[in-house]
Amino acid sequence: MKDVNQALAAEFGLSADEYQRVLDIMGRTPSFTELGVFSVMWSEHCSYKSSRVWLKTLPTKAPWVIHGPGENAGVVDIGDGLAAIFKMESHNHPSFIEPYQGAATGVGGILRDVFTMGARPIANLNALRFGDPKLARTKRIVDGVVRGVGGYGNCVGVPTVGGEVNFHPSYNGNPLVNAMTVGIADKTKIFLSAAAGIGNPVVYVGSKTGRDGIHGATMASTEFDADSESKRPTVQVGDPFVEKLLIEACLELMATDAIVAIQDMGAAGLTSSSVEMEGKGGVGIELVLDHVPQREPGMTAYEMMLSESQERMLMVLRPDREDVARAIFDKWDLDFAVIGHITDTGRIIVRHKGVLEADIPLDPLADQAPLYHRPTTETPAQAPLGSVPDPVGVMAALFTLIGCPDLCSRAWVYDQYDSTVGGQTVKRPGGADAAVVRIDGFRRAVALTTDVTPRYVQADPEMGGRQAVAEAFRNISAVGALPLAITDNMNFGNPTKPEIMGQFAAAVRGIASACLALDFPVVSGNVSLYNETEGRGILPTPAIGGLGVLEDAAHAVGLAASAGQSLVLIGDIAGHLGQSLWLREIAGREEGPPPPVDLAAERRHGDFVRSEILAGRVAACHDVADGGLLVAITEMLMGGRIGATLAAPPDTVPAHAWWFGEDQACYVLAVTDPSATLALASAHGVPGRLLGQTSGQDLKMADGATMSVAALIAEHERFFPEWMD
Amino acid sequence: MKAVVTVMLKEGVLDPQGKAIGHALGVLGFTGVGEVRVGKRIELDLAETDPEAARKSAEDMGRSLLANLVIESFQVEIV
Amino acid sequence: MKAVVTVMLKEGVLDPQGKAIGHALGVLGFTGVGEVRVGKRIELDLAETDPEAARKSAEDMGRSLLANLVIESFQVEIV
Amino acid sequence: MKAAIVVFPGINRERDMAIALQLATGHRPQMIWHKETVLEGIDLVVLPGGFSSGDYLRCGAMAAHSPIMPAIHEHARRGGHVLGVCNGFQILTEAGMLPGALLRNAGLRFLSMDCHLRVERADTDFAGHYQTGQVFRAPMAHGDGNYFAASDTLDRLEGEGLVAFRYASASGEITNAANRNGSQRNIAGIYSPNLRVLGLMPHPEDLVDPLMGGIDGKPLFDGLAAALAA
Ligand SMILES: Nc1ncnc2c1ncn2[C@@H]1O[C@H](COP(=O)(O)OP(=O)(O)O)[C@@H](O)[C@H]1O
Ligand SMILES: [Mg+2]
Repeated sequence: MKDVNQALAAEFGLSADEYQRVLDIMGRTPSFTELGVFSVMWSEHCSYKSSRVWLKTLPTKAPWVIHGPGENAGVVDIGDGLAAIFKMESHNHPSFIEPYQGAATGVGGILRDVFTMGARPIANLNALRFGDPKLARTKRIVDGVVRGVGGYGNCVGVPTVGGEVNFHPSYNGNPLVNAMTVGIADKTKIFLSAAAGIGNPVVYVGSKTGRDGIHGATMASTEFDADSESKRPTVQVGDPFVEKLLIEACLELMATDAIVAIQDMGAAGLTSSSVEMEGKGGVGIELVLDHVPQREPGMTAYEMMLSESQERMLMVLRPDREDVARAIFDKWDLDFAVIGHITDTGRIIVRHKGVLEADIPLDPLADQAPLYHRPTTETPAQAPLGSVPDPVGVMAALFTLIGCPDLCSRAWVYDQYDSTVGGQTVKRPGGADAAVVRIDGFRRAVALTTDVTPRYVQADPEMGGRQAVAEAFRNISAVGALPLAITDNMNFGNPTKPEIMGQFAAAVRGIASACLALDFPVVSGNVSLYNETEGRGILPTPAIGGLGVLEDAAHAVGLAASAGQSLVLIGDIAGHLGQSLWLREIAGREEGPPPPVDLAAERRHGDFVRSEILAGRVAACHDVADGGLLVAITEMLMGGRIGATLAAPPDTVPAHAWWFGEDQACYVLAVTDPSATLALASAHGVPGRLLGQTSGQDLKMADGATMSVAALIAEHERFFPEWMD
Repeated sequence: MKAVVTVMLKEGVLDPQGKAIGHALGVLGFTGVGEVRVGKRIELDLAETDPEAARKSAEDMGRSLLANLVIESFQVEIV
Repeated sequence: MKAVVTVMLKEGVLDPQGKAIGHALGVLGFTGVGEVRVGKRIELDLAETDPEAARKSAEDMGRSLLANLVIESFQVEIV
Repeated sequence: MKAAIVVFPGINRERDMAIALQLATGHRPQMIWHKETVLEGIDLVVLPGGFSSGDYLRCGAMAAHSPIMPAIHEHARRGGHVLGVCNGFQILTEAGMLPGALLRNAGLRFLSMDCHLRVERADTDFAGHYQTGQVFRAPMAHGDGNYFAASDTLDRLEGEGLVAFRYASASGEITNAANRNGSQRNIAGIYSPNLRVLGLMPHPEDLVDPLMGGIDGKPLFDGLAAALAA
């Protein structure tokens, strides 16, 4: 084994300063295993050393928040004695190296974060971002990632009900795979990770430990370069079958009183799970690695402490309940081993084959973890766009937009995901702005969405951050649900570059302001930095996962319009074309400031739309987002396979700007009594306007331009199957 | 000419399928079954008549498509 | 003792995976690839030390679990 | 009707099935762990959907050897009713209780979407609340639903009227487009010769509540409850 010195520390990803700090804490040269423990605990992935100062500024409280950030997942009270437990997490780097397994184990990891708290997972979502579709590599990654998400989620029997797919060349060498899981628990039976009870057994359950993913946490904390090929042996393979058994076994055990504390083994495996449990509980731990179930012979202490083998959990049990627990894990054919006990020493002590492999004080490992106030530079404001002429006409632009990779149908993707297992999926993918999943045995349902528009964040990180939260709020409101809380997944480039850190800080400011204004706190999240390839960063991508609640699932509306309805706009269209998809796809420019977000208007309009839906006066609803108003309308028409006749835009806005501007805080409602809706809107100080009527087979514009909805559907559905199959 | 490409998971990579099969064989009453590993056998009919050229071509196929070299390795046999 | 059980789809059973691989090889520019068949290779570590007993046992495993004789056939090799 | 759902490790639609059966019968079906060996006082045994043993090796191959299986064979031999849906259908074929096999979907991708099924005969205990020729909708969610059997077996199934459902267009045509997984002769479900064992790939149990998009699957359970009442 190599000598421990500064050079080795550097190989492990510790800076000279950080290594000095290790020496100070230990008062001696650390052992190889100890150095491994420090390096993973102080990696960006585990310590949040670059992002912590900013994350602290996010609003995390509300009367309905039961547990905010800091636990394995966020917990909110959704009524009827139920808690929703949810979080989103990235698996970007592993998905680039091995798309199938990277995505699959990403889903597995986030599921464990949720069921470790006592929740039965009821829904998965996935926010995916890929490079230029023209590259063969992109195709291979899309294929692998989608198969991986489905392969894992379908097998564990948790419906995958929503997500996003976008393309941009900035993700060419660094796709983003962000997976979100939502679970439901009795709100009085939430399981936490703080260990307690001197002498209590520390129990390992699940799969055996192999040499998988050693140093995965540090890999997630470095940029890719030409050498990353050589880092490949760290790929972890998921076993969703074992995960399914683990879910059932853990939930069965959680129905007893055996568990004192429980924590999944995620990044940095046994190290981070044991350090976090004992650290939070203010106790110590002694581990004897000889008892760890091992898949391969000859594993060292270092390997076992750092392995990222999947489908494993660590628990502290009441000593008199060990047999109850063992019987349950035996029933499910899962490994169960007592590998240590809780001590009062405040230290983590690791023994293997009679050798003391590690002896580290826990407090300084946490308290003295590096924390960086990295320099930031503000993103310069974009020059105003000015007026842009319409080169092709409205109908031709619509046809192009509706078929482009960023706006075309995602059915090819979600048709590979089981979205109905559980029998509670009220709104499936493609059917509504947010997925709606009922709680088994209740009328109540949750509404779920993931959102961010990276090109807005790139142009103006603060506005873009704000917009991401506002869009999540809108998507939840658009099905009639009350937005309760969000989880975030901050995907950015290299934090040591001031312009990247500036994007991060500004995006957090934007998210925070929106959370406050919309009463939509952050309850969990994840940060993924160093998303760069050969020095080029990705578009800053703070993905927002939103959760809302409906008291009665029957109130939920979808986005498909039907015959004989009036289409009503709620909100103001100013015709904002900066950073719009129209500008990119039709005018070939990626310029201008993103659309401004007026948080007070978001709140007012969202509250109004929701109250109209709950009053039963709305048949269908869709928010205006990517592609603008006409794209939103067209999606409603394609969903219902119905035509419409639309009124002319107002004279004050050029037609293409009116139809394709990406103005915020706007919704399209399909109603049967438009005058009632418009009168109520005006009484509430909410702008409204009649857009047209549904009927027939064609979309008809006021100037006579006509296109059959069937032709639009065909174009909308063309891209993915043609590209992939 | 027929080429057989055998693709197996690399040493140390978890083989969930093999594990489950091993377990099921135990349930069926087969004793003394240790590790089980599952791989693929891909039989290719090749127009090529020169064995060395056929081998080279099958090896190219293995590298570029048949095996995922991140987690798998492969062998070629000409029969 | 190690047994290798090779399981292939029977003649006449459509092999969509083999077909897809054949197609993909064509797209990649490999010419002269005729039929492609994909099967499984299952490697078993057996405690048994007698080759004949090991073969018999692996054949039992093939019949009772490893192959579905409605659609597949299998072969055992002791190595 | 006393119904029991067999819980194999890795199956995941047992709760969906329980909801559908409870709706039809008014009481919760019994859940039976796969390591049990007796089935007593049960009218209908259900093998639900999911990924028993992870679908490793072949879908349903390992579950077909579970300790409970001899009791299920015996139940069927005595003329008891058995319903296998999706993974349950695969288990029934692997166990030799229904002929043929379910191969990988022709397109090699998992298929999750609604399909339409044409009822091939309504004079059975399972399909009594449908009409022959009726088309109903059901979600499907499988990677291996491509029904295969030797042609003489297929001829026999057809000749004896043992084809239960076929993939069809919304208007009832038996087309290739409607047959997304590539099944031979569009077969989505088949009966045993005594019409008491049914295996099918799609999930009628996931379409029994208007809130989830319709109740097309409900007649199957209502029909069973009526036929097996008392
Ligand atoms: N990766 C994915 N997994 C599952 N569903 C997805 C995924 N990507 C998109 N969807 C679904 O496809 C539909 C359209 O997606 P999108 O255009 O991003 O919707 P919106 O603009 O309303 O946010 C939504 O229902 C969304 O949940
Ligand atoms: Mg939307």
